[in-house]
Amino acid sequence: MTTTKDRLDAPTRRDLLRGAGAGAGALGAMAAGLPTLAIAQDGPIVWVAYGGSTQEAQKKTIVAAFMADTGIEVIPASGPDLAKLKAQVQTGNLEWDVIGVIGSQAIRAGRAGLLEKMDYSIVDTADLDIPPLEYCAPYYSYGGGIGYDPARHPEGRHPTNWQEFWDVERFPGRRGLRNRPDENLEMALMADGVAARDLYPLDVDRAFASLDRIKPHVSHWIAGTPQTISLLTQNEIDFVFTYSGRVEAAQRDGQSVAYVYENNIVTGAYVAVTRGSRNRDAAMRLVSYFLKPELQAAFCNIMGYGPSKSTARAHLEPEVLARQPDLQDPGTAITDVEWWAENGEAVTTRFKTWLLT
Amino acid sequence: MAEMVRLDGITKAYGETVALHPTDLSIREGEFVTLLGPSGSGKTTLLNLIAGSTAPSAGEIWLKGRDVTQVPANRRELGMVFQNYALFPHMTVAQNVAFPLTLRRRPRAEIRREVMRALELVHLPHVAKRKPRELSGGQQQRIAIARSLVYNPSLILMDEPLGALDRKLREALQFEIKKLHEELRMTVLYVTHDQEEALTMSNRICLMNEGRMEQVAPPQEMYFRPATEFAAGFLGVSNIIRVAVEGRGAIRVGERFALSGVPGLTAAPGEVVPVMIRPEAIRLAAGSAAENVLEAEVEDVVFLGGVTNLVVRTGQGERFTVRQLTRRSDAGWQGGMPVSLSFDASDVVPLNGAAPQ
Amino acid sequence: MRFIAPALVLLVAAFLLPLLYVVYLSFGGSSPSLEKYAAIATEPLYRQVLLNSVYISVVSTGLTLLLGYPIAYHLEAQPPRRRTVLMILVLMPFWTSILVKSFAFTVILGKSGIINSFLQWATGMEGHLPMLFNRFGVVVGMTHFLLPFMVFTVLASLLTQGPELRRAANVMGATRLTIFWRIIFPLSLPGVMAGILICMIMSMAMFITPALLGGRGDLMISNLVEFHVRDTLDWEMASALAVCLLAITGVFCIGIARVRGGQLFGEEG
Amino acid sequence: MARQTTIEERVPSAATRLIAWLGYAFLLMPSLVVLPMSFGTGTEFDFPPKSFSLDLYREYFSEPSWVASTLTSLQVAAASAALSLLIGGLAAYGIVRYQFRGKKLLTIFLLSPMLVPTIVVALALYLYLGIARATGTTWGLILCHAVVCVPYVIVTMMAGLRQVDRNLEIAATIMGASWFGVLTRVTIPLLRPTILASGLFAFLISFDEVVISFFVSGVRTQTLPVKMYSTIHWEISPVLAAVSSLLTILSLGICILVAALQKER
Repeated sequence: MTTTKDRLDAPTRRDLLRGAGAGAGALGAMAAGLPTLAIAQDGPIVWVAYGGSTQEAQKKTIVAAFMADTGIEVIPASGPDLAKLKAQVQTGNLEWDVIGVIGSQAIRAGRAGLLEKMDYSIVDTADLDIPPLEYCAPYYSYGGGIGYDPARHPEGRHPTNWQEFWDVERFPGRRGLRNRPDENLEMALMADGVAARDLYPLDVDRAFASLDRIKPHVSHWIAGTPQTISLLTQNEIDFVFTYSGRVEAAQRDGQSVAYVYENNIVTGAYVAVTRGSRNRDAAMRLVSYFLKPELQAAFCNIMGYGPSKSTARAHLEPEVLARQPDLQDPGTAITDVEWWAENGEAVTTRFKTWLLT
Repeated sequence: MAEMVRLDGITKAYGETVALHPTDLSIREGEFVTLLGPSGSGKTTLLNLIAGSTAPSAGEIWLKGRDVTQVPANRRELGMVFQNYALFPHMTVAQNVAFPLTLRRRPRAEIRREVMRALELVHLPHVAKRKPRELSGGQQQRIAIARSLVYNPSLILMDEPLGALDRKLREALQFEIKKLHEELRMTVLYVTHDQEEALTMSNRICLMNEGRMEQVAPPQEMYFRPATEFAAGFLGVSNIIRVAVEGRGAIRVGERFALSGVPGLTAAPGEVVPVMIRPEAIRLAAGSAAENVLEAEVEDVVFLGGVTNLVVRTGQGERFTVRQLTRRSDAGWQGGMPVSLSFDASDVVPLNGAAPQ
Repeated sequence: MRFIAPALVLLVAAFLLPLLYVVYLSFGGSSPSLEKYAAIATEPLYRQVLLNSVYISVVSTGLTLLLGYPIAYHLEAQPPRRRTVLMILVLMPFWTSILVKSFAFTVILGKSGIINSFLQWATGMEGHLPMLFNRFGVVVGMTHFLLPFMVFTVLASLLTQGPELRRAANVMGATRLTIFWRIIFPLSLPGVMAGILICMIMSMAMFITPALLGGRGDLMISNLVEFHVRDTLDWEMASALAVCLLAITGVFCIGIARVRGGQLFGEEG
Repeated sequence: MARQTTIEERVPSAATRLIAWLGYAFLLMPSLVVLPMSFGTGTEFDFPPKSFSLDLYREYFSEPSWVASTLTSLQVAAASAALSLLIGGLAAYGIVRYQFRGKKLLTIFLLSPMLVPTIVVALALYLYLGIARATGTTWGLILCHAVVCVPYVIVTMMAGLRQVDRNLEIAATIMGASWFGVLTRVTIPLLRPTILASGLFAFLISFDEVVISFFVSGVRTQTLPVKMYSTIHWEISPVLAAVSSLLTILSLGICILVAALQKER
C-alpha cells in the first residue's frame, strides 16, 4: 500500500476548489464571504488535547500559568484528530493553534505538512529525557505495562514482565491487548527475548511470530483505553496492557487494580503548532510553557505521568516519583516514534489482517 | 329565472381516455338537477369540473353569468357535500359549520347566529359542541349539509351524499334535502347512481352514460318518455322489444296484435325499431280468447306485497315483465298458465331517437 | 414542485456535491488513478472486511426484524394513549450515549455480567455463555441501536391498513394466523422492506459498536474508513472504501426495488 | 380516528405479546444499568456502584463545559428538527399531493441521505464545509444534521399525509379557503400527531448524532455526544452516566406530558 504523504504537502485551497467542481466552488466562494468564527490575529489561542482529566490537569497548571503571565486567552478544545487537522490546513480554515498529541501521530502530522517547525529559540530544549523533534516538542511521557487485580492475583500469581505475560502455563488467565500494533509489537519482541534497548528497528516478522503464540489467549483486543481498566474491574480479563496513569486514577477511586512498573514501554506526548497559525508566536510561547520543569512537575503531580525534563523530577512529590518508570532502567523501552511514523501504516494493515485470520 | 350554471362544450380527457365528451348543460337558479348514471359514466368528473378540483381539457364553465373556467376552486363561491361527510375531525360541529363564515371574516355575532340557524335547519342545534366522530352517520351528513348552505353559496354540489347511509335514513334525508331546497330556493347539483333518489328529488335529471349525457329531462318525462334504450333500461323496470313498423304510427307486435296511433314514431314502414312498454301499462287476462292480444304463458310469479310481478313469455319467445296491483282474487296466477297481453298505443315508447327529444 | 425546491436545494448543496467530491477523491483527485481500487481488489484485508460487514449487517437486520415486527404489531394494537407511552419506551435508547450504552452492554453480557450471573444462579451451571467480544456482542449492540428505526417504519405501514380487510377476512372465516399471513403481513411489506433497507445501510455504516463490543474478527468496512480518515490520513483510500460501501448499499437498494416492482420506498409512486 | 374493531381482532397473540415485551425490556435494559451507575462516585464507570451519591450530577452541573455542550446539542437538535420539519414537510406535501415529471427519481434522491453510510457523509461534509469555511459554525452543523434528518421527516410525513382524507382539503377549498388556508387550518391541524412524531424523531437523530458532528463541530460548537466521544482516548468520564440518565428521565417526563396533553383535547 502506498501512502499519500509526499502528496499531502502539495494540495492547496485552489486544488480543492477545482476538485469540488464548479458548483461546490461557487458555494464555497459564496460561503467564504460570510462571517465565520475564524480567530483574529491577536485573538485567543485555541489549544486542543485529548480532554478528560488529563487536559483538565494541564489547564489548571501549565495553561493557567501561561494565561496569568501573558494575558493571552487560551480556549481549550478536545479531540486532536489528525483528520480534522489535515482538513483545516488543506482548506485554510484553521481552528486550532496548539495541539497536544501522542507519539507517532505528531510526527506523521509534521511530515504531512500540517505543523509548523518548532521554534527552538523560544522553546527551551535543555535537559530533555525524550529527544525533541523537528515539528513537535515532548512534554510528558506515559508508561504502558501490565495491569491486574491484586485481589484475584496476589503477589507471585501475576506476570511481572512480558516474558511472563506470554507464559500462559505459569500465569493462566485471560489477556487483554490493544487492537492496534503500537506497543504490541514491542511487547511481543521483549517477550521473545529482545532487550528493551535493542528493539528498534523492530523485527516485524519476529514480532508477529511471537504474537501468534499469545493470540489464542487474548480474550479481547481493546479499542479504547478506558476499557483496559473497566474490563479488569468487571472481571472480564485477568491481565491487561494498560497505562500507569489510568491504573492510578482507578486506585484513587478505590478500585482493586494494580500495575507493574517494570519492563514498561514509555511513549512521549508532544505539543505542536498548526501550520499557518495566525498566532504562531504566541502559540510557540505556550509550547515553551509546556516544557517548563516546574509546570511539568505540577501537572505530573496531579496525573502521575512522567515529565519530559529531568530537571522537573526535583519538583515531583515523593510518591509520584516512586511510581515513575525508570527511564535509565535497561528493562524500560522508549517508543521510537520516528520508526512508527515511517512504518505505522503498513504494519497496521498487516496487524488488522492478522487479527482477522 | 336566471341561469346559474352553463357548461359550454366542457370536455375532460386523461391522455387517450376521454372521461367526459363535450357536454352542454344549463341550470337555472333554484333548480335541483341530478346527475344520474352508473359508476364510470362521467358524473363525478363533471361535478369535479364544476367544483374546480380538476381542470377541463376544453370548453367553458359559467357560474352566475361569470366565466369561471380559470377561476380556482376557492373563488367559485360553491358549497359541497361529500359522501364521506368530509367534516373536519379536529373541529367541533359548530366550528365546522362556522368554517366558511370565518374564512369570509364575518363578525363573530353574525357567525354564531348563522351557525345556529343552519343547525336548526337540520334539526341538530344541540350537538354544536360535540366532535363529528361522536355523531351518527346521518347526523354527520346533516351537519355537512348545514355547513354547505350556511354561507349561501350560489350552487351546492352534492356528491352521493346519502350513499353511506342505510335505507331508512336515506329516505328521511331525501325528504329533508328536498324540503331545504324548496324552503331556501338553493340551486343544487346532485350526483347519485340511485334512480329512486333522482326521481324523488330532482326538478330535472341528467342521465349520463360512458362520458356523455344520454338525456336531460324532468323525472316524469324521463320515466315515461325515455329517449334511448339505455335511459329506458336504467330508470325503472322496462320491457324493450323490437317491433315492425307498418305505417304511420302503426306497429305490429305479434301475429294477432297490432297497434296504431303510437305517438312519436318516426321510422319508415318496413323498419324494425325498439320500443319500450312499462310493466304497469300491460293488461293481463287469463286464457287467449280476446281479439288483438299477445298470447303468452306465465313463467314466474313474484309476489312483492302491494304489487305482483309476472314474467310471461310470448309464442315468439319474447319475455315481458308485467306488474299488477295485488288483489286477493288474483292469487290464482301460476307458472304455465296461458295468458293474453295487451297495451295501449299511447304506452308504447319508441327508442333510439325514434322520438324527437 | 415549488414545495420540493427547498429540500432539493439543501440536498444538492449539502449532500450531492460533497458526495461527488468523495467520488472524485477516490479516483485519485487531481491526479486520476485507479490505484486505491486496485489495492482494495488485491489486499485480502479489504475483501475479508467487506464480507464481514455484509454478514454482520444481514444478521443484525434479520434479528432486528424478528424483534421489531412483533413490537410494531403490538404497538399498532394498543389504544392511542398507551401506544404513545410505549413508543417513548422504544425511543429511550436514543437518549443514552452510544459509549455509555456499550459499557452497559459489557455489564449485561460479560462473563461475570448480569445475564451470566443470573444463569449461573438459576441453573447452577458452571462457566458462562460467551456473549461479549464476539459477533454475538456486535449483533446485540447493533440490534439495540437499529430497533427503533425498524419499529417505526413497520408501525407506519401497519397503521395505514384499515381494519375493514381484516374484518372481512374474519367474517369469511379466516383464523387469526391466516389473517396475519395472508393480509396483514403482505400489506405491511412496504414498511418491512423500507425497514430492512434502512437497517442494512445503517449497520453497514456503524463502527463504534463493533469496535467496543466485537471480537478481533469483527472489523467492519466503516472501521477501515475511519482508520484511513483519522489515522493514516489517506483520504483517497477512505474515499475509495466509501465508494465501495456506497456501491454495496446501491446494490441493496436495486435488489429491494426489484423485489417490490420498481418501488424503493413504496412511497414514490 | 376512531376505529371500531372487535376485541379479538386487536389483541395480538400471547406469543407476539411476549416477544414485544421482551423487546421493550431489551430496549430499556442499558438505561436500567446506566441509571444506578449515575449515582456512583469516583472517576471511572462502576457497576454496581460501591457507594451511592449525587457526585456525578453535581459535577455535571458545576462544570460549564458539560452544560454548554448540552445546551449546544439541544439548540442544534431543535434548530435542525425545525428546519427539516419545514423543508421535509413541504417536500412530502409536494410529493403526495402533486403530480409532476420525474417525481419518482426526485423522491429517491430526497430520501437518499438515508442510504449513504454516515461516515461517508461525515467525511464529505467536513471537506466540503472546510472549503466553504463553515466548519465549526453552528449553522453549518445545523445544515448537516438537517441533511440527515430530512429523509426521515419526509418518509413519516408522507405516510401521515396519505392518511389525511383528500376530501377534507377539497371541502375547505370549495368553501373558499386558499391553499395556505387549507394548509394551516386543515392539513396541519390534522397532521399534528405526525408532525410531533417526525419532529421528535428528527430531534433525537440530531441529538444522538456523533460521527458527522465529530467532524463538523468546532471549538465553540461542541455537542454533547462529541464531548463524550472526543475524551474517549484516555478515559470515559462517569459523568456520562449522569448525563444519559438525566436526559432519559427528562425526555420521559416531557413525552409523557405531551402524551397526556394530547389526550386532553
